[in-house]
Amino acid sequence: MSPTAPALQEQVRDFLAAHDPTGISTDEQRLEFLRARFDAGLAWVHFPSGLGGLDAARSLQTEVDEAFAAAGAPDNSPRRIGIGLGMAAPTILAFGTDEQRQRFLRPLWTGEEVWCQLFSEPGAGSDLAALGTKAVRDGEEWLINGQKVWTSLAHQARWAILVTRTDPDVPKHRGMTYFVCDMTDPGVDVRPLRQITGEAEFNEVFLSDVRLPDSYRLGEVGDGWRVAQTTLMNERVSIGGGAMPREGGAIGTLAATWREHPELRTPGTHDALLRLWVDAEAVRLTGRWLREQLAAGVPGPEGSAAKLAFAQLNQQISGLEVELAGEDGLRYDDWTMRRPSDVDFFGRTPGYRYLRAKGNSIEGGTSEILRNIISERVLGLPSEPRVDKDVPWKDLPR
Amino acid sequence: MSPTAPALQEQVRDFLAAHDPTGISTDEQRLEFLRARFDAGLAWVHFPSGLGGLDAARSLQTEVDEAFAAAGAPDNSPRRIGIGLGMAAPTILAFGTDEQRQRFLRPLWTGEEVWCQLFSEPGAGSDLAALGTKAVRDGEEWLINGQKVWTSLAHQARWAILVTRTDPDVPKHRGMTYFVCDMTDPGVDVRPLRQITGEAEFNEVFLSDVRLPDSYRLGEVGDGWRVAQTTLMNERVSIGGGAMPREGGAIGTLAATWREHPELRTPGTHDALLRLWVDAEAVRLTGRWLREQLAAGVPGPEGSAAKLAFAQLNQQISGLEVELAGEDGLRYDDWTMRRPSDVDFFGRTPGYRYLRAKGNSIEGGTSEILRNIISERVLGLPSEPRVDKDVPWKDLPR
Amino acid sequence: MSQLLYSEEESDLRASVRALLTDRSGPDVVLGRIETDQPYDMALWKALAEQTGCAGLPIAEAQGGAGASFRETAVVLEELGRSVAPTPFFGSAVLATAALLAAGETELLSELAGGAVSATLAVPFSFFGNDFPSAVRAEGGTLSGTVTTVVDALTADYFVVPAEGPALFVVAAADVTRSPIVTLDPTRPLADVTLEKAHGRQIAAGDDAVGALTAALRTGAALLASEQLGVAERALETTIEYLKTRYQFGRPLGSFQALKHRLADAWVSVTQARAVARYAATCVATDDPDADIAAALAQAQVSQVAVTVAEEAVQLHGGIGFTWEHPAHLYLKRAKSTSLALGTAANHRARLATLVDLPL
Amino acid sequence: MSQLLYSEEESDLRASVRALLTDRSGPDVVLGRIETDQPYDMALWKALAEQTGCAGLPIAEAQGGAGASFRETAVVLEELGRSVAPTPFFGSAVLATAALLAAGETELLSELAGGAVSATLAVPFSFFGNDFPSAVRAEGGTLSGTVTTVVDALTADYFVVPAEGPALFVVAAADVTRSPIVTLDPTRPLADVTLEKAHGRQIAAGDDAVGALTAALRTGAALLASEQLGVAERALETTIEYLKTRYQFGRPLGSFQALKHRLADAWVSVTQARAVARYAATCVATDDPDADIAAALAQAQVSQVAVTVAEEAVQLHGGIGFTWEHPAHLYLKRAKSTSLALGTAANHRARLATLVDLPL
Repeated sequence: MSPTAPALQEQVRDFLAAHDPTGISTDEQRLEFLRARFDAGLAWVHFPSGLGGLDAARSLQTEVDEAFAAAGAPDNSPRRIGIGLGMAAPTILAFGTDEQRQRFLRPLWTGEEVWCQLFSEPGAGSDLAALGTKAVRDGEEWLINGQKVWTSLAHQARWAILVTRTDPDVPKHRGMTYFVCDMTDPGVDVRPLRQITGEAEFNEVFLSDVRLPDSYRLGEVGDGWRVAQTTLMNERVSIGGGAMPREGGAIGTLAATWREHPELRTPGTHDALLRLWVDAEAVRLTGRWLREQLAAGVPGPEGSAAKLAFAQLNQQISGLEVELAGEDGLRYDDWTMRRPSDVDFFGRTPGYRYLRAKGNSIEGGTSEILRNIISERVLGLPSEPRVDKDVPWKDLPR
Repeated sequence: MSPTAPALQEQVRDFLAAHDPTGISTDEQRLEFLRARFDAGLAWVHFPSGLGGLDAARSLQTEVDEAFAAAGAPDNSPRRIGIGLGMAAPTILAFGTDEQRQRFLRPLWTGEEVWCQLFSEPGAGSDLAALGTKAVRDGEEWLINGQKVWTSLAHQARWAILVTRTDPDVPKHRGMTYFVCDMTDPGVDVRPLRQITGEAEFNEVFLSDVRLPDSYRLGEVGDGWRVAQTTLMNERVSIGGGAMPREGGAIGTLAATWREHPELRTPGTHDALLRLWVDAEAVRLTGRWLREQLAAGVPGPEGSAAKLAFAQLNQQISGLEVELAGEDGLRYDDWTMRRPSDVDFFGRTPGYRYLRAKGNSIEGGTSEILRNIISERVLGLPSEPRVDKDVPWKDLPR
Repeated sequence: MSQLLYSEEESDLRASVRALLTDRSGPDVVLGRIETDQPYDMALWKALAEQTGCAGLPIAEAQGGAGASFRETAVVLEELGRSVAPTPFFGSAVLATAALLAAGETELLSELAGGAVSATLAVPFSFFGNDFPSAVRAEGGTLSGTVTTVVDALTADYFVVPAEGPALFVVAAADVTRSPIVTLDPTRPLADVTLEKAHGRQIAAGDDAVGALTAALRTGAALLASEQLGVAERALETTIEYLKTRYQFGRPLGSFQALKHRLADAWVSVTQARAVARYAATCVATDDPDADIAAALAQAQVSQVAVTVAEEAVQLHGGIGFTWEHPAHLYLKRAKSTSLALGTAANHRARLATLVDLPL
Repeated sequence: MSQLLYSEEESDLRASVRALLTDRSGPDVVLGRIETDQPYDMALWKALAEQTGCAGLPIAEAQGGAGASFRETAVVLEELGRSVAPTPFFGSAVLATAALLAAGETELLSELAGGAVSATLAVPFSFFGNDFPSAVRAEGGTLSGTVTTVVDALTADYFVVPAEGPALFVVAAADVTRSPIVTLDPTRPLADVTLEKAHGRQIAAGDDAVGALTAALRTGAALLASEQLGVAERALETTIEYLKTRYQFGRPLGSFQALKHRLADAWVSVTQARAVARYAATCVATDDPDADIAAALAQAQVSQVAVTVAEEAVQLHGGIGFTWEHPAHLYLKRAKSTSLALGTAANHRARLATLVDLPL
C-alpha cells in the first residue's frame, strides 16, 4: 500500500532525526546524507521501494522536498543532474533490467554520476527517428560509430543515454536500439559546439568504435524508438517548470529597467511593454494551471503549449529589452568562447538574452515540431501525407 | 507595326475631333460614342486591330484613357463590367474563335452586355480544379448541370464564363471544359447569397439542364483548366489596382477619425495607428513599384503579394477602427438583406468595414492559396506530396 | 488560494447548462431568432434560472440564491459564450447582481435569485473609467437623463442606475423609455435608456455607491472573460471539426500543415485564456486583493484571444465562413463587441500600467 | 518623380559590387575576420572605392566623385548588407559625405571621393532627436568631449564633429583617442571617441550646421534602409536555399506548408521593404519635399522587416542556425543592431506622427 501524506511526513521527520543535516560541511558528508535519503525511499517517493522511492503518489514529492529544504538538508543540485533525473531515470525505471536499475539509479540521484543525452544528430535534425549512428553487434558487445550533437554536459558526464541505428533495412522507426553509453570509453570524443552567443553550452560527440557490452542495452533490439519516446515524454513534462512569482522571469528584468530608467520610456514602447507583461502573466498562470493538473494526477497537454509560449515570450521580451536599451543595446559583454556549465540568463547584457533566447524555440523540440504535436495529438488533426513511413531507412532521400 | 505614343495621341485627338463628346446626354449617344471608340481601336489598344485595339503596347493604354477622360468623354463604367474586361475578354482573345471574338468583345467592352464568372463551387472551395458541374455532350449541344457560388452580378449578367467537368474518369485537371454560358437560359437560376454583413453581394447559381451550343465552347474539350488559368492570371494582374495617393485607402478613414476626435486618442492606440499608417504606406509604395514594373513590361510576381498584403492591412485597419470607435463600435447601421451592385466600403459604419474586410482574404483566392502560389512559383519551394494528381476525379476523397 | 481547475460541482453545473443550451439554443435557433423582434429567448432564460439555478449563484441561500460564488457564474458564462445564446444573463446575473451585492441590497436580489425577474446596470456597455457616471441627474427625488447602449436593457424588469451624487438607485422598467439600437452583435441587444423624472429607490450613496459600482464593473470585466473564453473555445472547436471533414486537394483540410500550425497557436492562446479567465473569476469570487489586476489582465488578454480566434475561425472556414447562413459570424460579432465592452484591451493595459507600477 | 525601379546603371553597379564582395568577403571570410584585431577589411574598402568608384557616388565629378547620387550609394549599401561585409562605408560614404555635402565642404570631400581616406560622423550610432548634440564643447579654438558608440570610428582618418555652438568641425584622427567597444554586431565595430583640446576645422556654424547635420542624419536613416533591405534579402535567400536541400521526414523541409507560408510572408514583407527603401533613397537623392517622411518611414518599416526576417532565418535553419559556425547569426546581429541605429522604429513612428499630423 502506498503511504499517505501524513505518513510520509512522519518518515521524513524520523529520517531527519536520525540524520541531522545541520552539521554537514564536507562533500563526503553531503553524499552520505543523500545516499541515506535514497536508501530510505525519500529520493523520489513515486519510485519503487529499494530504488529510492516508496511507491507513493508523485504529487507527494513536493512536500517531501520542502520538508528537507526547511530542515537545511543538502540537495542533489537538481539543475546540474537534470538530464539524469528527468530523462535517464524514468527510462531506466521503465525499460531497465533489475541489474541496470540497481547499478545506475542511486549514483544518478545522488549526483555522483552525471548523465547526458546522445539523441540529436546533425543529419537528422527535427526528424530524430532518421538518426544514423550505427550500432553493430559483435558477440556480447556492440560497436558504435557516428556523430551526436547538442549534448549538454557531455564533457562532465559519466554516462549517456544513446539511441542508435541497428537495422538500416527496415523503416526508420523500427531499426533503432537504445543504450547506456560509457562516456569514459576511449572512442568517445567530446568537442565544444560554439553558439551564436559566443560561448559553447553544448557539445558535439564523435563516437568511433565505442564498445558497449550488451548489458548496457535498454529495451529490446529494434525497440529503441519506443524507449526514446518514454525519455522524451518525461522531458516535456519536466519542462513545465516550477511555480514562479509575478515578474519572476525575463519580464521582471524588463520591468525593472522600465521602472529604473524613466528616460527610456516612450508611448510606443510602453504599450509593447504592457502587452508583454500581460503575455508573461498569461504564461505564468498557464503554468500554474498545468501544475494543478499534474498535482491532480491529470497531466494535460498544456506542457507542449507551455514550452512553445515560453520561447515566444522570452524572445519578444529580450527583443524589446535590446530596443529599450537604445545605445547600450549596441554593446555586448563578451564574445569569448567559454564552456559555461549553466545558462546565466540574467547576469548578462540584453543582447546576450536576445541571442540566447533564439535557442528556446529550437532546443528540446523546435516550436514547429511542438505545433505538429499539438495539432495531431491534442487537436486530433490528421497527419500530413507521409512519404517516409514504409521506406527502409537506408533508402530515405537525404 | 505597333503605333508609338505620339501617334496614338494623334489618333485620339483625331477621334475626338470627329466625335465630340461634350454634347452627349442620352444613353444611346453614350453607347454610340463607345462603339465608335471601339471600332477606332482605342478601346484597349493592346488588342488586335478590328477587335477594339491597335496591337499597341499595353502600357500606352493609360495615356489614352486619360486623354479621353480629359476631354469629358463617357466611359464604359469599368467597375461594373470588371469581370468582362479583366477576365472574360483576355480569355476570349486567347482561346476564342474568330466568330466568338467578333460576337462577344464589342458589347462586352461597351458595357451593353455584362459578364459574370461561374467558376467556384461549394464542394470545391479553394481546390477549384475539383469542380463537379457536369457538361454532357448531346449532339451539337452540351447539357449542363451543377451549382456555382460566389458569383457577383449573376442577376445582371447576360453572359458568363463557365468551367465544367466533362470527363470524370481522368485526373481532375484533365477532364474540364470551358464555355460561354447564356445567362438567359431557363435552366439558370440565380439566388442571392447573404454574407456576414447582412447583404448579398454574391449569388449562388443553379444550373439545371442548361443547353449550350458547342459554338459557345472556349478551347478544346478537356482543356478547360488551361483556359481557366489564363482567366485567373489576368484576374490577379488586374487586382494590383491603380495609383493611390497617400491615405487614399482605408487608412485615410482611420486617420481622419483620429484627427477629428482627439477624445478617442490613447497611447496604446496611437502606436497601433502609426504601425498601420506605416504598413499602408508600404503597401501603397509596393503598388507603385508593381505598376512601374508592369509599365516597363516586366510584370513581377508582386501582384499576389499585393493582394495578400492588402487583405491583411484592410482587416487590421478596420479592426482598429472599431476599437477606436469605442461605444459607437457597438452599433451597426443596417442588417437588412439587400443586393448592392457595388461594395460601399466607405459610406458605412466601422463595423461594416470590419466585417466586409474579412472577405478580402477569401474572395478571389484565399490568402492561404496565395501563400502556396508565392512559395512555389516565386520562391521555387517544392510542392507538398500530392495525393490527388493521378486519381480519376470521380475517385477523389470528398 | 483556491485552485484554478474546475471543481466537481462546477463541472456538473457546466454539464446541465450545456445540455439545456444544446437542446434549446443551437446555432440555427440563434440565427433564426436574431432577426425577429424577440432576439432574447426568455423561456431559455427562465429555464436556466429555474432548472439550473444559474441566476442566483453568488446570492446567499437566505435570499433564495445558491450560496455559491461568481466562480460558478463564470462557468455558466463560458457555456453562454460557447452557444452565443441571447439571454439577459450578463446584465442581470453579473452586472446588476454584483452591484446589488456590493451595495448590500437584498430586496431585488431575492427576486433576481430565482430568475423570475431580470435587471441590468444602467451604464453604456463600453463603460470604462474612474469617474462615476453623470448621465443621470437626481433632482427633487426623481431621476432624469439618458444612458446609451445599455446591455440587456430591453428585457430588464429593473435598472440599477448610477446617478450624480454619487448614488445608486433601483428603477423599475415601467419608469424608463427604451430605444433599441442596431448592434454589431445581433445576439446581444443593447438599448438607449431614458429616464424622465423617474422614481428611483436609492440603495447606496457616496463612497458606498462608488464602491458598489466599482465592484460591479470589476466583476463584470473579470467574468466577461469567461464568456469570451467560451466564444473562443467553441469557435476553435467548430473550426477543427470543419477542417477534419472538409476535403480539398484529395486530403482533409485539417492535414495541411500551415493550417495545423495556426490552429495549434490558437489552441495555445485559448489554453492561456482559460488560466487567465479562471484566475480572474477566482479573484473576484474570493475578494482577493489581486482582483483589480486579475480583472484588467483578463480583459487585456482574453478579449483579444476571443477576437483573434473568431477571426481565424471565419478565415479557416473559407467561403462558408463569410456567409450569413453559417454561425461563424455570430462568434466573430460577439467576440469583437465584447472586446469593446467594459473597456478595450488597450484601456485595461493602461489600467494595469497604474496597478503594477509601469507608468509611461 | 524618378521611378523606384533600378536603372540600368544601378544594375551594372550592383553587379560589379556583388562580384567584388563575393570574391573577397564571403561569409567564412567575415566570420574569420571578426575575432581578429582587424575586423575591417581595408583592402576591400580600397577596392570598392577604386574599382567601382563607390565611395564618391554622390560627389560631383569636379571634386573627384562620380557625379551620381545617393540613390546609387543605396544600391551599394544593399550589396554590403547582403554580405554583412565589414567596411567603413556607411560612416564615410554616407554619414560623413552627406554632412560635408550639405555643409558645402569640398576639401575633405575630394579626398573621400576616391576612397584614399575615410571619415565618419561623430555622433552615437543610435543618435535620434531634434536637439543638436552637446557632447563636444568648443572652447578657445579647441574641441573637448567624448562621443560614444561612433560607427566606423576605428578606421576613420577624419571625424565630422558636431559641437556646442552649434557648429560642425573636421577633426583629424591623430587628434582624438578611440576606445573600441564590444558590439552586438561584431561585423560593424563602434568606438567611443574622446577629444581633448583637439584642433578642429570649422565647416559650418549656426543654422548651417544644424541643417547639415539634419541632412546627414536623414540621409543616413534613409540609406540605412537599403543596407537593411540587403540583410533581409540575403537572409531570406539563404534560408530558402537551405530548406530546398535539407531533407527531413523523407521530404525537403521546404515542402512543408507551414514553413512555406512563413517564407511567403517574409518575401511579401521584403517586397514591401524594397519599395519603401527605394522610395527613401530616391527622395533623399532628389531632395524631395517628402524626404523627411520617406526617411522616417524607411526606418519604421524596413528596419523591422530586416529583424523579423533575420529572426526567421535563424529559426528556420534550426540547430545549425544557432551555431557560431553558420553565418545566420551575423545577419541577425546586423539587423538587430541597425534597428537601433539612428533611432528605433518606435522613434521614427513617433516622428511620423508629427510629420503627418497624427498627434497623440
